[in-house]
Amino acid sequence: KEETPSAGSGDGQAAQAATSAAASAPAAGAGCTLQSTGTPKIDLKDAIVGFSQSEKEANPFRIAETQSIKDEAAKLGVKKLLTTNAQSQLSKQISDIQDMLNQGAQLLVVAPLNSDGLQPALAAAAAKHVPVITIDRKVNATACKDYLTFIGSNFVEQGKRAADALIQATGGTGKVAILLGSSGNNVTTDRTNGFVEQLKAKAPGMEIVAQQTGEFARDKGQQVMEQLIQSKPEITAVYAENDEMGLGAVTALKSAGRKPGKDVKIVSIDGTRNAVQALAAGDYNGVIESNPRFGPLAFETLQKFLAGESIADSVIITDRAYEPGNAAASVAGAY
Amino acid sequence: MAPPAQAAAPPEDGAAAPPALEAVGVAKRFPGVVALDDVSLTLRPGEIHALVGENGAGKSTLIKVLTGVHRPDAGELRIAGRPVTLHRPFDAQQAGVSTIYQEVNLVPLMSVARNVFLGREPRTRFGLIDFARMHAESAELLAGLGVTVDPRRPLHTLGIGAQQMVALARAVSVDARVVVMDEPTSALEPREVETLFRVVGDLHAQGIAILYVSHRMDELYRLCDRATVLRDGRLVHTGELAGLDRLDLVSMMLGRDVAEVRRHGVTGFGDGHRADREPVLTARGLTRRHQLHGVGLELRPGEVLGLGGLLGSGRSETAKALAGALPLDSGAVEVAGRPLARRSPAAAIRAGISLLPEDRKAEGIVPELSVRENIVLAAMPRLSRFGLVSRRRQDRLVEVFMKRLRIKASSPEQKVGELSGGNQQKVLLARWLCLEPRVLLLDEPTRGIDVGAKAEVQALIDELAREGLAVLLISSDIEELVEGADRITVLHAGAVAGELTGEHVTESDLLALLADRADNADRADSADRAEPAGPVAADGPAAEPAPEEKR
Amino acid sequence: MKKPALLTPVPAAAPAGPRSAPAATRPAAEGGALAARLLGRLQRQAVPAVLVLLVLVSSVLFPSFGTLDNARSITVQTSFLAIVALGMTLVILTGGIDLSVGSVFALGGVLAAWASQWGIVPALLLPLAVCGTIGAINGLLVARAGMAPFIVTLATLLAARGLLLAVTHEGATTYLVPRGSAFAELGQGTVRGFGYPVLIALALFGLGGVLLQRTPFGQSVFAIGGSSDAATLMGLPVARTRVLVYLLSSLLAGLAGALSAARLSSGVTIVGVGMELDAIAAVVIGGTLLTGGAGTVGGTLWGVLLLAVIQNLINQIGSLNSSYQSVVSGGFLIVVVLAQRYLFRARPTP
Amino acid sequence: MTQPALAGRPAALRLPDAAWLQKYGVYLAVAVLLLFNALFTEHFLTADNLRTQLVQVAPVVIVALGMALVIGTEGVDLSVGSTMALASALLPLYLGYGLVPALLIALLAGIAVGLVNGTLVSVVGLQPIVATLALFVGGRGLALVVADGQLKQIVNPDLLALGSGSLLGVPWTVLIAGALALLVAGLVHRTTFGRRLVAVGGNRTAAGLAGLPVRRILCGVYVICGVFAALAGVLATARLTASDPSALGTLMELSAITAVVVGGTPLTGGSVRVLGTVTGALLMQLLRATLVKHDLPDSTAQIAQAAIILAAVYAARERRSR
Ligand SMILES: Nc1ncnc2c1ncn2[C@@H]1O[C@H](COP(=O)(O)OP(=O)(O)OP(=O)(O)O)[C@@H](O)[C@H]1O
Ligand SMILES: Nc1ncnc2c1ncn2[C@@H]1O[C@H](COP(=O)(O)OP(=O)(O)OP(=O)(O)O)[C@@H](O)[C@H]1O
Ligand SMILES: [Mg+2]
Ligand SMILES: [Mg+2]
Repeated sequence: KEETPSAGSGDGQAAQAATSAAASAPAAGAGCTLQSTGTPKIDLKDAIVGFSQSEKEANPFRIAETQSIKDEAAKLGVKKLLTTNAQSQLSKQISDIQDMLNQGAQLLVVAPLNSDGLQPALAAAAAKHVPVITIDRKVNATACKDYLTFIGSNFVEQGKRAADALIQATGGTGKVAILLGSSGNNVTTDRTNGFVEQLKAKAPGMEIVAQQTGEFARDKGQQVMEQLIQSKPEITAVYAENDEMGLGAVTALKSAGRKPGKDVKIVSIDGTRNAVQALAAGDYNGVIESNPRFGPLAFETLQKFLAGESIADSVIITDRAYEPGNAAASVAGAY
Repeated sequence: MAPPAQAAAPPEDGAAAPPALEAVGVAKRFPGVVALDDVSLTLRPGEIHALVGENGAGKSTLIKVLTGVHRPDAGELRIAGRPVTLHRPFDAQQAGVSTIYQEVNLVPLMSVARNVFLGREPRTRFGLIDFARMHAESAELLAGLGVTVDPRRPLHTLGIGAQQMVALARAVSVDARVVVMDEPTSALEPREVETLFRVVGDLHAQGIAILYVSHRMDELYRLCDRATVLRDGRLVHTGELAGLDRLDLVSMMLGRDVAEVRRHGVTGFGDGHRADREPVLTARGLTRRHQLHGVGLELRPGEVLGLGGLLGSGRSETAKALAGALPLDSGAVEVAGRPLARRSPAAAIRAGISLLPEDRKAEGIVPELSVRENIVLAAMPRLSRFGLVSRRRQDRLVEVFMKRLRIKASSPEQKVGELSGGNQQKVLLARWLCLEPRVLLLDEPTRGIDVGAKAEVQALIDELAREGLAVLLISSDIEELVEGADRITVLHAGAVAGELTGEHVTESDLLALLADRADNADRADSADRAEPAGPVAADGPAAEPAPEEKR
Repeated sequence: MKKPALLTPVPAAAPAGPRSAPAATRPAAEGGALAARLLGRLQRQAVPAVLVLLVLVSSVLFPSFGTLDNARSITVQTSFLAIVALGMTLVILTGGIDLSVGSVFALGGVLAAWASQWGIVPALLLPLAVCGTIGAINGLLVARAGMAPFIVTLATLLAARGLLLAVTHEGATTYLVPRGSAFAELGQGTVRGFGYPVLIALALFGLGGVLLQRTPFGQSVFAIGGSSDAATLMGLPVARTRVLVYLLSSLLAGLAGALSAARLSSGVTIVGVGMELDAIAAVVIGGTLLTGGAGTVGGTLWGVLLLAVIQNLINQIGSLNSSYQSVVSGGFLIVVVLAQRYLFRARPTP
Repeated sequence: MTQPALAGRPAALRLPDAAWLQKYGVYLAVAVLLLFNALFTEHFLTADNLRTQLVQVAPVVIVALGMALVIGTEGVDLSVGSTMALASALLPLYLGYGLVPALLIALLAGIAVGLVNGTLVSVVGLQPIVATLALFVGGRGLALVVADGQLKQIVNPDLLALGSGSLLGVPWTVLIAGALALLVAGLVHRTTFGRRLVAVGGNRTAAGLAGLPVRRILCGVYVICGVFAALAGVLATARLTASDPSALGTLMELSAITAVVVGGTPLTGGSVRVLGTVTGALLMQLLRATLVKHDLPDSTAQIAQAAIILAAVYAARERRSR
């Protein structure tokens, strides 16, 4: 049932069979310890933990992410979990983190809105010797010094795996449209770069004929796809940088009388239940998971750190890949 | 008072001096209207020149061309003999032309002092505005004009008359060699009119040329040396005023022959009305903090009740209170014996009370809407069925009133904002008349209306009263008030100061009562508007100008 | 009461100066003079009063609210919005609106971060030059071509965002500010724990207050907003003032962006989205009429703080679901403006 | 009208000059854009494509119509996007009872939002932008609370038919938008309510003194705007085949205001141009479509969009006759 990452996604990842808390500590680096951050030794059960979410819990990924942190905190009996939500505003995320520090947070889990720009918040945490784990997205800063470690996926890798899936579905030929995420966003950039690179390397027969932003939203994805169907009827494959846009494209194709999954192959990233269902129904050709269940891994890492163990500078979480073959069986496991 | 425009250009000697301001063959056309057509005007240094014509004749347009607001389509402007092109009003002001435009053009939300000094504020050593000096100077300037208001007060809290005085203060406190005044007196009381005349006299003495627009013939003959007459945008006459007969002037303005003009009297009013019936409107104890103190009055069907008082005496407030447009602290209004339960203009209108407000720009017209829509605005429910407007019924009504009031517009679809001031006033009058009210409250109904139409409006008021309408008339034109009213209730400082009835409804009685009141007030407290020492109230047109304390 | 209260005088609201009207003197005469005067003063200053009330109440409710640390973090976070809102105040006072500030803010940050490799001077000059150009375009199109400010600045909102994307290769590149550089210090340094941006914002507000209240330029701004026809007829430099106002707004937004880049150590591409609405809200909550002609920069400062405190409070409440957070902050907003309206003496509607 | 003596001189002949351009500039811009696409965009002049454009623009048109009325009273309604989301979030909860009850509930939500806005503006006397900001922020939160933050797939066939069905080849959404445009045009020009609304926008004081029920009118206008937004939310949901309260209607307030203003209705109130509003929305739609179809990168697309908006509005700008 579980997937091992496909061939191209090697570096540092070791597939594990456990459901979500699959983790691997790469052997690289000296690692980070209590001494190196100057964090006092505390028990997780007596600690105030702060969690800064970046976007509203209004999409499956964020809902699952927050829930997983909350669940794990409850499970472990953490004394107090503060949660904030930056509502997609960087400045708010910085003040959120500072607010939590002012409220006495001793450990922080942060889902950064952006890879750059959290510097002031990280500095404030470092000044108080509060370790910060960033999840889902890596920040451009020095692990161990500015933050403790990063737990998450590799977005470039996700893009590459999506390319692989699409190549497999199309047989390596055809005209591709990319539904980009929001402009200026690191995720968009990485998922695009990974995809484009891989396509160039592996399938020179595939041509990218359109790259338009659908802003990670279903209705925008649908609208852009509707336009593209009219102006570029020759499109045979769609790569959507998240499931929502992909599902929007499915609707657009259907209402234009095309058969998504057959006339036009669709691959997207995220692994939400709706997309996996579409895959199972044959409207889709592949979904690369972006695993949101960080809770267990994050707290496990914190516990190890507080116990004095050395922590590596990044912990890669395993992303599954859903294929038409395994989709029907995996729907229940998707978030 | 602060000597206005001390440093004005020295009077150039004699007839040799070039005209202060000159327009040659000026034309100006608006979509659908030729507002000016080959008009020339020469303003000699030191003269007071009257610009006359009926509503919509093009007076204000000419003034706006002369002061850089409008660019003429043809023709040339010369200031002090030199041809000029004015791109903005600023250019005209730089060239020494200072203007009071017809509608008060000040900034309502800013303080009185700031309005007076906008654009030329006194500065401190550090180049910052010196508010202390500004307040002191503007207070002094205004006191010199007989207006004692706190210069920090936002302008919009003043009545329209007081605002006009602020505009005057502004205009005369700059160094100018030409001062243009477009109907400066239309909103003023006799007392303020006297003040204005005194100021005009001062300016005249300093050799400053004045272009003066007014529909009040007396004023023109009292003040002006020469006159230019416009009709339908064309020049009809320019010449000395002294030799010109009044009837001739009016006939030139209206384009009708003298005989026809003569048939109209001084005013359009007839003699007293029968008013023996029960009052249709009774007001008791109207009170509102700082504005009204227990005003009570009665209005009978078929009579015209005048409301007299000085500027700021609370007449407009009384009218608004009657029409439900002013929240009251206490007091009651009854219409035909039944108390008005809800106080709102809508309720009052339903009870048959119509108010023509005083400030037509702020409270009257909806400038972007057409003449037709402005006229039917209040009567809309009556002209529509199931919420759908009936264009046909509207048009019929509008046609009647445009004819009856001689509203000059390119079509009923013209925007009201584009009409001349007097015609806007007529549109508003039409709006209220077409409601067929039982009680008509008229606050300055003939403000800015030309001689011809004024008589017609007055005749109309007369006729309406005869038909059984109760009319409350507020007018700063004392002659109009006395001629028109059967009875006059005089207000002072927001309270009833007395009533004139029967043969006492005369100019002298009214002025005597006002003067008496003003004197009493001076001796009494009144922190807000203690007048400067000395009798300030003018005792009528023939009286001496009020003494000036600061000379 | 001699001081001409620099930041809070006159709009339609309440004259801050003494009023000779009996209204002002009466309550004083009725005993409890001082208390009554204070109350009267407070009543006329609705926004600060609401803010003070809110701060007092929440200091009691949340122990971690009323701390110096919290004050420091709130102020430094708000300083950027405050600077942007200052420019917005000027624009709104003329009866205009500037929707482009959010994009210009982001663009300013990116340009500053890029130029910071050559030192602090280019890092400040480049964004100011580019943003100034955008502001000048806004101003010229509004003032000279007579186009609606809403549309003009909406277009430049798009254009600035597009420019930003072009500069960052569709957002793929994030320029970093060299660590420890003088420019980074400008955003990160502190005086007694209060960041430089706070001091800069305060200084700018001081200057803005003087500019608005004590210079002819400021008078023109009010006059144009109050009645642009009247301002023209009075011979004020209407077009020039308009251009300047938009120019200043963009310059301030660009400066705020640069400072924010210095603080964030990088030219982040995703900032500033929706910032224009926050700025407008702060200005309007601060008592400035959206139609122009009345308002103060001091009010804007209070407005910005009020918004920040509301947000901080929501965080203090702790584990609110993000959806409820929006509901609560919307509710808060209504409560605050209603309090402003009914508990405190409302401005007379002009 | 016959009043030869008074009516000035014969009007100067009106040529298609500056004033003409000002009045008809938007239409001209749409025509130019259509022409450009017909010439340079592949597969543009096909029935399918034109239908796509109309379908996409329909919700914007509906919201913009309501917005135009609000703007006509010198107001603005920022909460329209959130109202759409709220309506969308409510739908799946009540679709079990059938389309009509669910639709009614959604529209009721629109009325409720409108009432709150209207009350804050007319009775409390807040500035519209602040009054509607509260629901702009809170409304979407409410929608997410209602929907539990979840996007829900729509399966009700009636609702789906509303989104994808058509009559004589014209999609229902387009028909509805068109009908509403006619309705609003009639409302503005032919009813007392419409004429009074414009008067309130033109001079509120004067309207009050003329006895117009200013508060009721203002309230009514915001209610209409709320209902329209809710309806647009329903239609957008039907077309998306999902209720997506987090994304549906984001930035709709800006799109709607832009359509209204580009269409020539001044933000200062006192006039409402219905056809202009529809055309304004179409212009923005065509513009977006053109940029997507030519696959411009986002940076270039945004700059191009800015330039074209400015050019169109510059041509149609109000020139003051001096
Ligand atoms: N901005 C404008 N647009 C269109 N027409 C205008 C405009 N301004 C004035 N007019 C027209 O020009 C004509 C002259 O108007 P003007 O204001 O000069 O009259 P006036 O002599 O000042 O009248 P009044 O005594 O009533 O003030 C009128 O027919 C008026 O409708
Ligand atoms: N000469 C003045 N001195 C002091 N205050 C004045 C003066 N004129 C007007 N005001 C102020 O302006 C306010 C309104 O004036 P306004 O002229 O509208 O009053 P009013 O009673 O309507 O006058 P009017 O009798 O001319 O209609 C008054 O309440 C008063 O405080
Ligand atoms: Mg005139
Ligand atoms: Mg009056």
